[in-house]
Amino acid sequence: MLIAIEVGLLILVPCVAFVALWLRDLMSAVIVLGAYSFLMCLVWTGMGAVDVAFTEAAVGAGVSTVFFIAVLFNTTRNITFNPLDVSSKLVALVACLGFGYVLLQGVSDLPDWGDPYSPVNAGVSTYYIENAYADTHVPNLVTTVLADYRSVDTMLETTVVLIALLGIFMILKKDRPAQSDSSDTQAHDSLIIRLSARFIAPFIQLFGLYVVAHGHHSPGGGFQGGVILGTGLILMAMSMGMASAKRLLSIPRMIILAAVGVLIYAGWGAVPLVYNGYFLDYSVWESVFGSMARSHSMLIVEIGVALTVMCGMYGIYMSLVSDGGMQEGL
Amino acid sequence: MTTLSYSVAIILMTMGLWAMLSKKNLIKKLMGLAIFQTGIILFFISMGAKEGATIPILDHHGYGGIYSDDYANPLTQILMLTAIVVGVATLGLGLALARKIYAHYGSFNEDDILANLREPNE
Amino acid sequence: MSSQWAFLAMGIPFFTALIMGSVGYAAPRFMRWIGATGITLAVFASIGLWSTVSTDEYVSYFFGGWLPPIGIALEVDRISALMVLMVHGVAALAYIFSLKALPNELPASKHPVYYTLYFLLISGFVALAVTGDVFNVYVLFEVCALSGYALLAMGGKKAYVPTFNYVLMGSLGACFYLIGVGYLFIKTGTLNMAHLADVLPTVFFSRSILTAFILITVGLFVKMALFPFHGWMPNVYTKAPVSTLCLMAPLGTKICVYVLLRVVGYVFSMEYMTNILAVQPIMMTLATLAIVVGTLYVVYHRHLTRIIMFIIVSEIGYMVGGIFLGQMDSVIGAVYHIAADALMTVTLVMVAGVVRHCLGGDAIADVAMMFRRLPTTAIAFVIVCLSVIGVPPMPGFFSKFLLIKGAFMSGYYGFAVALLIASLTAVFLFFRFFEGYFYMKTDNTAPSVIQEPWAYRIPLVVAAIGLVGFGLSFSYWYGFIKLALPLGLA
Amino acid sequence: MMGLFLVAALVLLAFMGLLLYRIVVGPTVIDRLLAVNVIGTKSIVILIIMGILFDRVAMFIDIALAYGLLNFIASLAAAKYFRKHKKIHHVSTMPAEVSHDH
Repeated sequence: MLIAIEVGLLILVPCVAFVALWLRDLMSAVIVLGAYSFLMCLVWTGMGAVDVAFTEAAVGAGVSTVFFIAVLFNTTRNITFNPLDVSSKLVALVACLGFGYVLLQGVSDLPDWGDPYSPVNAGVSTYYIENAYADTHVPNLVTTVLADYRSVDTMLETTVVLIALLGIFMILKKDRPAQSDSSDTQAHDSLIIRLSARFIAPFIQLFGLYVVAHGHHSPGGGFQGGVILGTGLILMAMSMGMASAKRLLSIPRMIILAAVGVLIYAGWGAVPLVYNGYFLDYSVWESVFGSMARSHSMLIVEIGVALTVMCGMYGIYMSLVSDGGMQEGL
Repeated sequence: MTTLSYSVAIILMTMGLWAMLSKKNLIKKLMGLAIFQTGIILFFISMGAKEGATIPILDHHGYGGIYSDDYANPLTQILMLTAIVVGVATLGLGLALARKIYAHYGSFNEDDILANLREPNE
Repeated sequence: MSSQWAFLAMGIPFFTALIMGSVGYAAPRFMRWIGATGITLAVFASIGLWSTVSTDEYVSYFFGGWLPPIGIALEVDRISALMVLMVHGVAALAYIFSLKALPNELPASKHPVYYTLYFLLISGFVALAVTGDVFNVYVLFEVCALSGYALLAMGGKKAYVPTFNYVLMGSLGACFYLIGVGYLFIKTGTLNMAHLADVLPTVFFSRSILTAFILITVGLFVKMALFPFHGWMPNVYTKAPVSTLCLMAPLGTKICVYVLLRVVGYVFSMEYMTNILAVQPIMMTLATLAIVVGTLYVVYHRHLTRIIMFIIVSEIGYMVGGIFLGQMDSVIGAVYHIAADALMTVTLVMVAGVVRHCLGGDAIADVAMMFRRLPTTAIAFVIVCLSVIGVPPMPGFFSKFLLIKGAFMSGYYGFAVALLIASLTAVFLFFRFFEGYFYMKTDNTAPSVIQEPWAYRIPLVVAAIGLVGFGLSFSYWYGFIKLALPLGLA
Repeated sequence: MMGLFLVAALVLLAFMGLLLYRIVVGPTVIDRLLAVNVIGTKSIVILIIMGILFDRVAMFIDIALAYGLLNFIASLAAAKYFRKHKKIHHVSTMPAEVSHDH
């Protein structure tokens, strides 16, 4: 029944992507890219990938749009368009045709869409679906595979967020801090925005905490919750102005917290090494937590992930919007 | 549906590649990268879909057995969660670099930047 | 305890980085000591891993205690142990070098962040060499790439545009690899390398596998800067700070060559490549072209850093050629050359860095001046040049010998000729530097000898001794590598 | 009953197609912003309908909430952008007429 909706969405999605790339005004293109992300989430939801849709909604439609706008804020949104330039287009055309041809060649052999007995669906994933609850007592299969079976992938992925935060900070940071602490440009901001943001931000934070904590039983978890927590901070920074946001959480403090987040994850995983167990083997906690050892361990590593992602998103936003100077911004 | 979902994924990837290679504007290139990555994600998610299956969150705790046909494939979803997060991290770094390039050359346009780049040295 | 070495080799730099990130701002004075401790322990771990595989041949490590294909495993054979040893050895030299080089290039306020990324990069390189999961390879590519982007962008104003291009090209390479993994995954349902190698022969004749092969190899070629895809590399590396370059230039591309060997040799199997696909002629053409083009650029350029970059381009051609020749000797030669070339490149880059910092430039005239004013550096430079040329007791000789032998055995004479030409060019290049020394107009102000700081001198001396030692112990390494080669080699 | 929800979702999809017209033509960027916001709102409804069709609505409420919140953030960022850069109409695309916004 869902297939009818899926087909409609799949036809709509490339059109929106095309429009986003075609528009010659960067601001419009960025906004349309946000719509593209929303539609993409629906496609994935229809295919049963709720956690992915959740992450994409938080990351793709929310945070990356804000990142784009943050960069455009201090630069330009104009595109210089040169219709006479053909040579680079020709190279791109050849590359794209070759690439598309190779991919299409491969498609002819693939198993049917939605076939439960295709190698992907009948392979390793069968073990996860049938045994994950017995192994870990967590009903959300995505969380179990994410934080237990393939835990080291998740740890490295969290590290990627930390690396991005550090890298962006290092790239944008000015060698000398700006001399004048310019007056708070948001002081005469609209009262409605300030009040409504101040009203809504605590709810966003609460919701983020809920998403982190409830990731075992519903879509969500460290990443999604972390992004939502980060979004709450971004909202506060937008409404209160850069100076107060800086006072609230400065970038060095963000970096320390983000590193601590990964350290929580890796440190919890390193405890088994003391007992000569494998890294990230949560079963050593069985003497403390009993059969819930894996479940509780997952919650702890998810908290680490959430901390890093929250600081990562907020720190990246702050660096981008203020051009590293932390003086003024959106 | 098989053809449609895989071909949409391939169209999106090719579109992203086209933008990354042929667009002159740095921000547009990054948007192309984002679209390329969503194409890949769609490709992976389509391969893990199961007709008539529900979302991979158990609604009962094993009474009457858990059958893998009833739930969508969780493994492809985890892989793509990773890919999304990596994607946004790359996007952030790319934007930071674009911001710095704008600060030094006053343009997002590749031609202008190259023209500027050649003048002072060599 | 023995099985933990596999994890510790990647875990120690990882934890070092995290500790640096957490305390770096509070106590910047302790940074260099934390780093020194971390790198020392890491070198010990890699030596421990090496001695373990010397006796056991093979170490597996299961993250979370889950056996593959359910969980992610590290699989260390002798070749990957050699790679780990190489990464930590080079990283230790580069770290000592950076202690003096970095303050010249970056303000002190950025050092804590810089070193955090530095150690994350090291741990990413190590993990790439030992991981046994094809998707994990993608994540590690991104860990290495993102920290690499940030470290390379520290070269200042000129570094931003090349680094931006590198961001696009690097992501493109990683995406290609990921799509290839997707095609593999859809036909086999597994991500573990050993399991894939078991399952793949049943679907060898599928078009999807061919697509996967093309995409994965192209993605890896972009990452390793093989000839038609090398465009991003020389620009971004020449603009980068020397302390980054010491880590990135020797390891960044070499590790990708090793991943190529793992994916092509162990996952797809040599049989698929040579008999079923018969892609050997194409790959050999690419490798030969890479050597020729790299050599041409080497002759053309007149700055040491840029020359090193194009030496790397041609050396990548050696290794890829060696892998795709499919002869036992040629693959041993390629693996041996990966390690030898990492050592050579780090020495060359350090020499270029010393010359840049002490004499203020790295044009040929400055390098020639080095022979008068920086004797220690000059000796190291002579030793490494002998190795690049391929003079007998040096490692460069043995690897080239094996590669040429392999080329003759499988009938790719063009490749052998390209190798010889590259050697001759290296001789020519070397004499160009020496010429500058002998025919330099000696002014009446006799140039005084400069004492290099200890942080420059120690790694240079160690690297030079290491090169000679690595060459002299060739027969040991030959036997060591031979036992871990993929099946199906003639 | 399920059929009704399905039809509702399809009608919403068709309306999204109509909004695409506004996005393509939309003379000013504000038109596009509005169209995108409407698409976002419709997405939330379709998401809940999908939950009903999956028979697991409880699981989809969280995602719908996140959608709503994040849509708000992006719109707020855009609004703040236009507070500084007043120009709504996008006109010049020729190289000669490039003007930097500040």
